[in-house]
Amino acid sequence: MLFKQMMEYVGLEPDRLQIRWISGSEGAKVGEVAREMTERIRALGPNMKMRDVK
Amino acid sequence: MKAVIDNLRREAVRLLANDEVKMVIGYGEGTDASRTTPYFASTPEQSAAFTWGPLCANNLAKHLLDYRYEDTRLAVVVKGCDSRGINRLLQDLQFPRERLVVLGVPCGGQLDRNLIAPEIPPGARLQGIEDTGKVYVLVTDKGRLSFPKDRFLMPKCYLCETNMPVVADFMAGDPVPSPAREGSDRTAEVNEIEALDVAARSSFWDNEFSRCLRCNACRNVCPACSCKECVFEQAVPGWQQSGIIGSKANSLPENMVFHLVRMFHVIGRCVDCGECERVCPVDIPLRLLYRKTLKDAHILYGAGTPGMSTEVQSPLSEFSPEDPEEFM
Amino acid sequence: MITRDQLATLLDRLVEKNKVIAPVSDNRGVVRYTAIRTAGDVAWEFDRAKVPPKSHFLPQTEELYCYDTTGGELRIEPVPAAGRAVVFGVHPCDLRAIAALDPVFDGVFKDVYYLDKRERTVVVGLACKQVLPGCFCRSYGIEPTDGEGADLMLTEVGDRYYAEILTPKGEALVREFPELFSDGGVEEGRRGKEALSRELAGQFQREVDLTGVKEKVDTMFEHPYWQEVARKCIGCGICTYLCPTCHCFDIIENHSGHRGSRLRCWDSCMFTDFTLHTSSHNPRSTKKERVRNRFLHKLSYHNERYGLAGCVGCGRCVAECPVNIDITKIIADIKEVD
Amino acid sequence: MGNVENCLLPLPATIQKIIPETSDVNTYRVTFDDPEVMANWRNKPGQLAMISLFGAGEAMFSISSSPTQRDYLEFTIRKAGVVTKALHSLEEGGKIGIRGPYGNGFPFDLMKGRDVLFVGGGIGLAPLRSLIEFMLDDQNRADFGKIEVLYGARSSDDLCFKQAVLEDWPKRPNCEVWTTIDRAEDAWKGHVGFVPAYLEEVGPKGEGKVAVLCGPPIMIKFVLVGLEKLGFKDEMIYSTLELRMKCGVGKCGRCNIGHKFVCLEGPVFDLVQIKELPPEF
Repeated sequence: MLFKQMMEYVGLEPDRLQIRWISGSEGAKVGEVAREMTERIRALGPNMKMRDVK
Repeated sequence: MKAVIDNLRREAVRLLANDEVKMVIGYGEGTDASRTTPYFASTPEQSAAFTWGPLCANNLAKHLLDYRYEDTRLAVVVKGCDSRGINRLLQDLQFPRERLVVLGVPCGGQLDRNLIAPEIPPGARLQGIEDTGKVYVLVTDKGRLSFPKDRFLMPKCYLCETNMPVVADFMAGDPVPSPAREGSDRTAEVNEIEALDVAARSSFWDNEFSRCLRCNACRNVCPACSCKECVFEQAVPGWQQSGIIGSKANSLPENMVFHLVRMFHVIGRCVDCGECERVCPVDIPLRLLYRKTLKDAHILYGAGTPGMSTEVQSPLSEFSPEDPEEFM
Repeated sequence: MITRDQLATLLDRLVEKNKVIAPVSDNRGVVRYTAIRTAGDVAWEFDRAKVPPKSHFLPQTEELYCYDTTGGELRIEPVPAAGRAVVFGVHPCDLRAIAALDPVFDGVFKDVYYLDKRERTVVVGLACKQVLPGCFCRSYGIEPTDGEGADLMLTEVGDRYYAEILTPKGEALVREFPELFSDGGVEEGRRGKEALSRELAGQFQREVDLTGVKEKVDTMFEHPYWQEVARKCIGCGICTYLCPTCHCFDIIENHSGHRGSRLRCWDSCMFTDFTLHTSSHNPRSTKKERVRNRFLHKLSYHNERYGLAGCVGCGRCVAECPVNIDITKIIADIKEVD
Repeated sequence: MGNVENCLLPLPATIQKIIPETSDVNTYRVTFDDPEVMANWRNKPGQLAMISLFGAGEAMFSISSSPTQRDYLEFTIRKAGVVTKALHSLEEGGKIGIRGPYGNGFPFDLMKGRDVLFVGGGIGLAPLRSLIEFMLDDQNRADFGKIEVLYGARSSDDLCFKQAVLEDWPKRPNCEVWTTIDRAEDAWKGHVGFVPAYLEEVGPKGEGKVAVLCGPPIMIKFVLVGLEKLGFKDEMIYSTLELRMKCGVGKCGRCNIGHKFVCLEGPVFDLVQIKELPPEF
């Protein structure tokens, strides 16, 4: 949460960082969370701020 | 001021003469009238060169790390803010308490070199410093220079939390009034940035980070940065092989990563001594970054400024079921 | 002679066809040499830029070449040569520093990246108007109005600038814009410059006597003095990055997938990993060796190799060192220690 | 010479053959992709070249093949860091970049008409091999006297160039090879013991003779003591020094020992020079 707030502070979308607690026995949840995260990131679009402008 | 210096020198002589410590780390005369320099005395005779006053901004706690793997006992001079760094190093087991003698000095605020240097006549030699309560007077061979404390101190001093050391084996002087401004709010500047909209925040920091030279001065002066080998210069970091994140390349994203990683790494360790901001050659307001982590750690975990005591654990090194989270 | 307005016009005209680098002050008053869009960007009243103009000839990060290894093939493309540029407002110490860098990048192996930019860049010098407390260029035989190393040298005299053409490149620049320069008052300008030079000579607060310093320091490799200096040092790169004659660099990888490039980045002999071998052996493993190497480089090695001083007395490291390691004190100490 | 126009630009090359030397050392036989570059390439024994692994970085290596071998270059390289790991992951036909040659190389002209003793340890034989093969080459052989090679490694597996050391060189006229390993092994019939001790045992006479060394610093240190006892003169003892390099052309500033750059004035120094250098290597 601290890191998210830091990201927000310097002007990054905090949604780019997501942390989930998944136990070793929750295989299905991994896929589910990955799908969900991918969608959220896709919605945000590419991270232009961290792209090297060369 | 004079009495404090005499006490310091006397104690340094005693420690060295009795072989209680191998070296005393303190302040010595600088090469111009606006500053001092870290000074290391290994003999009682060398102790005569110790000085103290409002030109001693350096946090000497960092120098202890150079001797952490030796078995010598050292003494170090600390101000209130610096002393929090001592506590943090002790807590992180970076330096053993039994090998350390802490010499505390009462601090009435440090003069901002950027503000006073232009007022000092070129070539003036410092002869002494007087503290009249509201004003520091630099006595030089080119006249007496008055610097009212309400205008010429370092910004951090007006927000001072502890102007007397929180840890000391020896105090070189009686308590003096804190330079903190009444009703000052340590989060005020952070709040201002937070109040900006996301685009404005982003461009504010882009502007600051684009100036960064990546000289590592902020890291190297930082008492919270105690790693023997920094993540930014590991011999073969896996993630460096497929990109230049964390490399020596200077670009806005690189610089931002450097500062974000540093910001995260010093949470719970940053004692807000302000050395990073003082040494930055391109004036990046680094304390605005670390103050933000202090504020958030306080709000989220109720954490106070690190280093106030060795009893309180850092918020990121202990777990409580009450900790706020959004990932379970 | 050229007036301030005409000089601004000159810069505006130059921007059309050249990259124009000039001292620019940012929102926090930090002056660096950066590309300008108009003469209005120039920090006319600057005293000493924080970062020296070496950053134009040896950028902090510079792409050397690109490569592509798609399909197991290998193609290497050097980056195109730099275009025409003008560096405006270079003080005498920095002019001399560029001269000290030239032989490093020239020689048997020619560094085309540096030399290309050198060749295609016109350097417009600017005499100092004041001597800062940290300045000691005079000890290195540099007067704050010296034009040596500039193509065109400007000295502010009253409300105009006295312009001296010092090289064919400088002459070509003036010829390109003859209407902006005038011959009227040249004698007055010359006298004004002499007067300024005399005035500034008396303002130096820091002077070092370099007599015998190289000879002495060459015998001091094993001297305990270096340990004393190194104790203070925090090993940051301020002194090297701000030094106008420091030129150490690293070449690093920048790639993703099959494409990539090699970048040349500033590096510092003060950093712990600078000379670290893969075997983990490090010939300069402690601050003592690193500090010693830096000062020997400034006071002896550079001189030994190129016959030029490795320090020009610009005073940047003196002003910015967080722990007040002051090369003028080191020079004085070297003469003193047994 | 390699690339004259842009000394920092690597030239594309292809690995033609990978010859395993030990469990972690391979010799890479490479040719430049441009036949003209290959034909014009000239180097002296003991010179260096910067090898580029695209995606990993660059590192400096000595050329281990003899300059008389004009069809290809060989580099004998241990897997150690980022670049060498990337190199070891390549197969024959893999692409690398090469720039150079750099450094001074061995001053073989000064060795003409003399007997030469080579002392090598482990992978340290790589630079020596370029000179040994150069001297043993028919077109140069008459220029040099007797060639003696004393070579040791930690184990028999750590011996590089086994074919040359154990079979080929000993058969050449006026050439003697002594090989040793640090610790005894069942299958090893040869000498067991450290290089410096073996040197004293063999006891080649030093008078008028040149010695050329390369190996780990600790070996060099004790071999130098031995050589002095045997009557070798400082100015007749050559060794190579190794420092971290980035540019190879005397500009990046990290391989200096005193005011000398190892990439320009080295890597080969005689003992008189080494004793004059500040002890920082």
